[in-house]
Amino acid sequence: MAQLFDRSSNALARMSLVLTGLIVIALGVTLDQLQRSPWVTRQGQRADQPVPFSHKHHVEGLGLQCQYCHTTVEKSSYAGIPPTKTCMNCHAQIWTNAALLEPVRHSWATGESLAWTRVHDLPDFVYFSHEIHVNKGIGCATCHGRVDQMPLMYAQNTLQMEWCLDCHRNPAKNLRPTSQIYNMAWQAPSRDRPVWCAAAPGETGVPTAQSVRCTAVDPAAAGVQLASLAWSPSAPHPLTGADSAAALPVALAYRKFTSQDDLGHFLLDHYKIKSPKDLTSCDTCHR
Amino acid sequence: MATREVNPHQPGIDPATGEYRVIAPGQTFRSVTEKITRIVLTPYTPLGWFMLIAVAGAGATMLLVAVTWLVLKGVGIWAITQPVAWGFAIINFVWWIGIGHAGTLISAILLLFKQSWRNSINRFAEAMTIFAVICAGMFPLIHVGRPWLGYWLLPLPFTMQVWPQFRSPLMWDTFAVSTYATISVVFWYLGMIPDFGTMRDQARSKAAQYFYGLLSVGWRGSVRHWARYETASLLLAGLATPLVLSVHTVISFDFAVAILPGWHTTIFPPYFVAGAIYSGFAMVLTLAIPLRKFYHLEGLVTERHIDNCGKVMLATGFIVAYGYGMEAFMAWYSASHWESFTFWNRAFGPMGWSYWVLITCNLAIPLTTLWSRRLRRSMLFMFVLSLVVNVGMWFERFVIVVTSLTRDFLPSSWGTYRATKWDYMTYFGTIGLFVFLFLLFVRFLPMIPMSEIRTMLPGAKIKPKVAAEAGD
Amino acid sequence: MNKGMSGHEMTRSANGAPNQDRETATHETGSTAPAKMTLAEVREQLKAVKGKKYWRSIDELANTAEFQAAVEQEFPGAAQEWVDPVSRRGFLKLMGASMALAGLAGCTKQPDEPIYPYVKAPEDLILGKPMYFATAMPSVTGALPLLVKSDQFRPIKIDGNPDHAFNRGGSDVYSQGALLDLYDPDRSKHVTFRGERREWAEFLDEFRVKAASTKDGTGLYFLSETVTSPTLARQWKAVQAAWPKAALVQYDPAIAGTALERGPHVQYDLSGAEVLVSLDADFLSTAAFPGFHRLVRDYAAWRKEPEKGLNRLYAVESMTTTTGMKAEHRLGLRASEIPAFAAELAQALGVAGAELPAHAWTDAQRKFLAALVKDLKAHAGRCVVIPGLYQDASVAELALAINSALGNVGKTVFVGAEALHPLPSDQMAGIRSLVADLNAGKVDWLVILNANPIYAAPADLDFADAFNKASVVVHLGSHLDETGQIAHWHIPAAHFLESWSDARAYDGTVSIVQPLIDPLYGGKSAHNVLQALLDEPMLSAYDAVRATWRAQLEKSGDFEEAWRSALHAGWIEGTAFPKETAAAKAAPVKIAVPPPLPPDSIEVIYRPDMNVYDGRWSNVGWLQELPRPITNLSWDNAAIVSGAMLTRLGLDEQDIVELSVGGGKVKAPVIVAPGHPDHAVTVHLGYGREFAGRVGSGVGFNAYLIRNTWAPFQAAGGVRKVDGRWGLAITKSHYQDHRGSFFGQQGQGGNSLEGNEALGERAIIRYATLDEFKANPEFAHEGESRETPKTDTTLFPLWPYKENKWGMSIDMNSCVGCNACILSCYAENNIPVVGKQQVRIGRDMQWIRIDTYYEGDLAAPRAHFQPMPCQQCENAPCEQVCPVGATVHTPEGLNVMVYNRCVGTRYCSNNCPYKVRRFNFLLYSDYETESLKLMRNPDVTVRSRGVMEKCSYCVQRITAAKIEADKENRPIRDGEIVTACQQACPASAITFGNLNDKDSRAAKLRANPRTYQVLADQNTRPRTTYLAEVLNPNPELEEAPVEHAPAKD
Amino acid sequence: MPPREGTYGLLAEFDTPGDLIRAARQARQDGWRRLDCYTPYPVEEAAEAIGFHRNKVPLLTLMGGLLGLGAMFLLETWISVWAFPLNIAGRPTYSWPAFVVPAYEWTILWAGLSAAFGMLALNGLPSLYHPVFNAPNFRNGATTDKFFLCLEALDPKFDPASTRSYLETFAPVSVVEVEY
Repeated sequence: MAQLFDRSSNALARMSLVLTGLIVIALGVTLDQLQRSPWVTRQGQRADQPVPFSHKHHVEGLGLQCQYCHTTVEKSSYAGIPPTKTCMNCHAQIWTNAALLEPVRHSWATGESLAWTRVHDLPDFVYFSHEIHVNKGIGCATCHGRVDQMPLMYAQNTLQMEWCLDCHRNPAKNLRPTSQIYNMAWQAPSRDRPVWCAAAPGETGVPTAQSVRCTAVDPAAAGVQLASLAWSPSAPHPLTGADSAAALPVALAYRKFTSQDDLGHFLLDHYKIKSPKDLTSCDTCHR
Repeated sequence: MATREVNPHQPGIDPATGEYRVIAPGQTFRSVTEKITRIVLTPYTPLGWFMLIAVAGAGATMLLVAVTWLVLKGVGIWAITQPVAWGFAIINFVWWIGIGHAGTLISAILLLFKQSWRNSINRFAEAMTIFAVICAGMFPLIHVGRPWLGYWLLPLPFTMQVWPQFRSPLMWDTFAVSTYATISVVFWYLGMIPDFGTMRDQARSKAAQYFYGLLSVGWRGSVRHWARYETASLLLAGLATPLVLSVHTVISFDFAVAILPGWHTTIFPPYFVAGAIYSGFAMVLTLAIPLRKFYHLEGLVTERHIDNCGKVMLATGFIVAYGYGMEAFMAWYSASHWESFTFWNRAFGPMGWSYWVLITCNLAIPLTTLWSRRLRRSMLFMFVLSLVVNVGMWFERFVIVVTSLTRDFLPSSWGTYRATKWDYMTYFGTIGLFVFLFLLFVRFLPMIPMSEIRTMLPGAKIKPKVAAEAGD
Repeated sequence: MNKGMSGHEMTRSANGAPNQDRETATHETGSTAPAKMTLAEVREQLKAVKGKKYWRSIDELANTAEFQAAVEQEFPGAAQEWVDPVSRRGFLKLMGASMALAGLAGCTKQPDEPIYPYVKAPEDLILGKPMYFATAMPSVTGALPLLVKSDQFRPIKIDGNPDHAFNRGGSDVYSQGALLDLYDPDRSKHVTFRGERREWAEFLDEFRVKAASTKDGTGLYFLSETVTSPTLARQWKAVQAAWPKAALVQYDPAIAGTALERGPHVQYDLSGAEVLVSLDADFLSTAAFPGFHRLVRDYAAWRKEPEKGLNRLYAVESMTTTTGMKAEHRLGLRASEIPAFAAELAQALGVAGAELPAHAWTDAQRKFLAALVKDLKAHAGRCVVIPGLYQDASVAELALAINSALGNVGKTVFVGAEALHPLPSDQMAGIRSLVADLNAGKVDWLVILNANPIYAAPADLDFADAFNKASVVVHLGSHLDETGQIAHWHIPAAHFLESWSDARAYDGTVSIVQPLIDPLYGGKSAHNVLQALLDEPMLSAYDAVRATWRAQLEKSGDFEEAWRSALHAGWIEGTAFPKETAAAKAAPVKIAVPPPLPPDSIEVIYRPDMNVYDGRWSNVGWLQELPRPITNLSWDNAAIVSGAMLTRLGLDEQDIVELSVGGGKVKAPVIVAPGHPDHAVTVHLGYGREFAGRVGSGVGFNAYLIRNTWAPFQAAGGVRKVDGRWGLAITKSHYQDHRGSFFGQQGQGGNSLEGNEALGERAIIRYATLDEFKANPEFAHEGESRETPKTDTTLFPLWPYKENKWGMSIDMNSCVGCNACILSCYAENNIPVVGKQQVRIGRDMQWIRIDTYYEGDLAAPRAHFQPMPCQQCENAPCEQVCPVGATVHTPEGLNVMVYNRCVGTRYCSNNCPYKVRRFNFLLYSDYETESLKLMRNPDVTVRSRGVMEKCSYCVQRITAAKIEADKENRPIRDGEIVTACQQACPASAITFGNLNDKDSRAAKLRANPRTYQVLADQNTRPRTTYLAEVLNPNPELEEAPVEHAPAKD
Repeated sequence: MPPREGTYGLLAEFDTPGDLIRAARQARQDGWRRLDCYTPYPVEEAAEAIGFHRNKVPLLTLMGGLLGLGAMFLLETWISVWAFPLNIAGRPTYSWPAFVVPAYEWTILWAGLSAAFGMLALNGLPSLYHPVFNAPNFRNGATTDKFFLCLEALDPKFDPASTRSYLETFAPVSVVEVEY
């Protein structure tokens, strides 16, 4: 009856204990990372589409309005994917025989739908409404990113619940004037780029989307010369109806904002954004 | 132990010490060691063992089938329905956990009370605990509608950022049962380390030596180690005691916290714990009596042990009886219609029969017979009785879970419950699994703690003369 | 509500909307698709692959032409619906389910999801916003004006037209069920000749050639369901003119032999009636009674404010009905005794002409009669006597005589000159002569329009035999039913939501029936068939209908404009029957009153079923699963007897008996209806279908087999016990054994344990008589276990509900237990049908149920109906016990169930004192049937297996309203949110609203002294509260006055 | 630890616990400090004899328990009050009575684990290899029925020859030298 194990076994035994611990920890970390990884969320992935449609070209290049294609974004929960006809409006005249556009022409000819791959895909038990977001000061770019910089469409954000909650718990940090919803380049106000906002008179009667007027030009100084705001969309403003600048009554009491935080809280009040308690209530998104 | 008033010439008394003899005379360190190690280390496995494990294995396979089908089809294959949304699964869960309790009680509480007789039976009692907890722990997982989401009961940082709801007794269960399982396993293994050392040194085959050698983590019996070991064991015992009491208390909360008449009652915690120990000791007997016969351990597991178990059952049985009595009393005394109707329905409603089964099996038979020492020492009787009590305790849970649910607040929603074959397959399947694991245990692990038996042997007595010399 | 778009524009819209020329087109896409592939095959393909591959393959597949074709074939014109979340959701959940089976669902990533945008989008379509269209549901008892919710041109919810004077938005189980009937996957899909596919055009040719060959139409017979459409009638008259010898027979088993088939057309105005007498008239339970919706509304109006007076209803009836159970005083008589009773009543009221058949009335019956007479006399001109539709003609005559004698005619009773239906006829005589002609070989071509004579014709005619004697039989029907199976030609019939037509409500108002979707299976309507014989055979139903009403509409100026507004409003102005009292002539000299059957002989009573009517709704799962009032029986019909009879026959419930009438025999399970007359058996028609479809085939027994022309509604018959038991699905006291023994000691004061408990200390049902109520308006809160705990008696701080605080009030006094709410909930919330076996063991999924409690002697009980949705408790016991927080409270106090968070412990259900939670024990939702996906409400998640579900106060409607209000920067208006159950309720017994808004109707009702909370003593603080009943019994009939409630002292 | 060379110590084997204890006491009285006893079951007297009185296991257990208690209670509070506060059945978000139970269970869990693993750690286990196993008679006895006293070479008083004769004075069954 002599020694059963070799000298080294002690070191081995203890090392293996430590190792097991490490492996367990490593596993945990990996899974935690995996559930957020693009492999799961498809964040940033460019799905292959029947037509390599470039938002960059159409938005930045040609200056198309978001709503030219996504027509129901203000009216419905569903922003709307343009019917083939929308494409053909132009492409019946230009690029009429570009190979790239063959599927579009085919669809137009046969009446078969184009089969796009959904880029922003929420689970089916989540009920998201575009209309209420754009009517209450959440810009397209906030969720979809700089679409005007995307040659091919991809999801800027994870669209996971934690991401939704992040904003629903503190909407102020993402609010912007409704006149800037479609402005891809909108940046939060700062010292050198302040924003002046005023609440429309007679708060209640006015639709939420029009309850605040904003401008980047000091109203006091500019007076009537407000006509075209530096970054206001050229097309007449979709939400406030007429050209927002022209519609500015000089009488309004403007406040100057130099930080997103101030502006956010100002808008929070005037757009009557619900409290985080309401916004994170389960029935907000699930039924 | 009342040792003083017994006369030293009475049989069963060790004349040397004047104490009850818990193990038969004539045992030495080596004889004990060999007797116990041989069961495991012998290359020859008794045929009976093979036959038994074949049967048990079949049972376990049946369980596997039932659970697979359950996951494929959904819990609808069981009899659960509206309004009886909990059925066999929860009954079995409570029943198994209850059985587990005796093991912890024997190993922990009796250790604290310095009941040395426990030493012979605590090892396989603990094993019983662990296997019972395995069977029990399975049910909360498989009984949910979407078992594959069971991990949502753990507070982990998912991307949903939603968390468990800690007001729910089911969350309490999650922690109580997982803690109970962990601590039981640790305690069990800790207890076996020195014996693994013995096995390592008794084993002839290299494989066995390495196997037990690893398990023994190099135990060499240094008295320093022994000292820390003893402290740790005592501490674990001290922790396991409040734990075991809390676990069944928490499980009783599953019912007591609900507002359902027949569940919503404050007596449940004590009465569940008592019931648990009651059924647990019954199961200990169900296992011990055949075991000692089969492996000729009469010398180590003596009539005395069986007798004591009988006494514990008598005591806990009466606590349970008090529980039943109290329910009846409160039904009348509370003057609450809910209470009185529920109790009436329990005894005389459509499912009344189950109530009378439990009264017969838990009170009528045991509490009348266990008084007699002769019966307590009759192996056959105790074996049968243990089975009877196990049945009775199962029906206690049946009455609580099912009968209460069949008729609650709104008469329009009254219903009934009829178990399906899948319910039975799952239930008997777990029994199969339990026996299967237990048979593996007796074959490969020392079922009686040698180091603890040794302390009770005459050889362990340090001669007074030695002590005297040590004095100066 | 956006009703802006008129049907005329619809006809131009590219997709979904009805458009006669597209019908054929879409139909072809179905047949000419490349390498066709059925969905079964698709599923086969999918079975092969697993895991992520599974996801990918489904989408690859989804893009293939074959798949498109398969989908198209299942529902032409729907291929572009793909962007719709539901159809997608359907697929995903199917996948989800399979993943679940693979045990992976927890951690799978979503599949790539394709979007199929329109090629040309209809201008008026806003995806994600529903549209509402006014139309009407034709019915033999008068059409029901509807307002149908349409999502992407798919009708997804049917409700009454709230602006229509006749029903004011109320609906009923049939109209709600009609939605599922539209999407029924078992509807016939192709024109066939001797079982082979044909085209509609081929039929037209053959039909016209045949007709031409007959010159004058000899041998050309039409067998139609009752013609309710004026246009169809006009078309028939034209056909008649062109083919004088052609014959039309109308046959509707449910009304053949009733006053309804040929008038006189009597209307009752209950708003002026303080005393109501029903002579076997079940006018409160289903739309099977003409004018149901209006009658219920007026009846219920009386019950809402007892302090302002209460009407009193006497019911003399055979089969126990909700009418009888709502009645202050009910007298259960065998059907054959009721004419005699009517005669007695008439005589006692001094109406001449009725000769009295000898009958030994019991003292109780005499007492009842006396009190009734006294009460009627006291309320002359302010009372009404309503005869049963299925009673002997004499009852109607006597009732009319009584009414005129009491001077009710012109006040509460109106007798129209013209009949309800455009082509009145004696249907029994009609079908008899048809069979005669068939047997005489006179019938060459028999064209059956939406009728199913093989199944439903009277047994004594042996129609099946005669049927074979016609050389060619054409069958137009929605299903390949018993008749369709053996007809030569079968033509799929269009659903009323698929084709143009017109119809008259019971008050005569004409509604244009405008379709909401292209025929899913290229169905044709009777209009198309008759038109085929006329000069412009291809003239569409749309044009035919317009032609019919052109004259009428041009009266009010520009036709197109009038037409539009008619479509928009849902009715044509000024078409209601004039309320002149033409028939107020003196009662006929002699009224022949048939004598009652001898007391010891057994009487068999036939009634159309409350759920499937005459069998036409057999394949509508919702209706099959719906527990009937009184018996709580779902999925079957039964031989309904009294408890005494059950004991006398030595039977237990669900035992099988053999019923025999004339030569016919049929085996039926027996059950007890409390209060059912002794020595009588009630059987419901419409069951025992052989070819109804996957749902309705082989359910129940066929009572037509023992129904004869000479006694269509009651007959002497025999009952004999035979061996065997018949598993019935009874939803209260779930499959409780020996339920019969509860009824066993009827007549000897046997009563229902459930009833006693509910009315006793549990105080679930609280009511008082009018006197008691006047004495103590607070009766609902006083006395043992009736106190409501103070809100501030609590250990923890109250949770504040600042902005909106939703609550519901249910008026038990006006609820008539008609089940409309349940069906509406089915449609709104995508509730699955679980099937008979699951219902039998208590797993029905209805989110709202109507609890019925019987009070007193079960031989002559009083019932209390209590609709029971989720009570939305503020201290919800269910929430506290959920380990994952899947059911929580919203800041507005809704108790919401988050399906996707639920792991399915079912603890919440155990801890719910109201047992209103429903669990998906198995995979109940149908993820595979394509047509059902089109039906689903896209705003409600389809629940997978292992998930708990329950009423959410229609949270999807609340959210929608909140978003609207939010955009418009205003608070939500009272009445802006209407829950599905509330919307359907013909008695408007349900009120939903914001309890924080003191002016809301809900808040006002909550303040009403009669308002109480069920199980208030549990301190669950329900948001749903009930208005206690107040009854108005006749003191003379009050047996020893019972203390319903403590008197104020 | 670096493998040492040479003698580990001298191992005296006894038949009864009594003899062992006597020898151990004596050795300690004679100033031996690096010594150890090996017994097949706990012999407290022997431990005391070589001057081993108290150990740190209880302290570890206490700390573990407190850690568990704090960890769980804080976790629960954070989750229900801050992380995602929800209205559950109208109860306050900070429902401390409900939080007690899991916290209690974790107290026991962590305490128990600390006790068990603390004991092993303090005992320097696992140590599958140990010099004493080199003694030919050790493994057959120390875990069965023999009692050993080991005087270790690290003790300054140690000298192979004299120590052996010193041990002989206790009349052991045998004295063997144990190699590293």
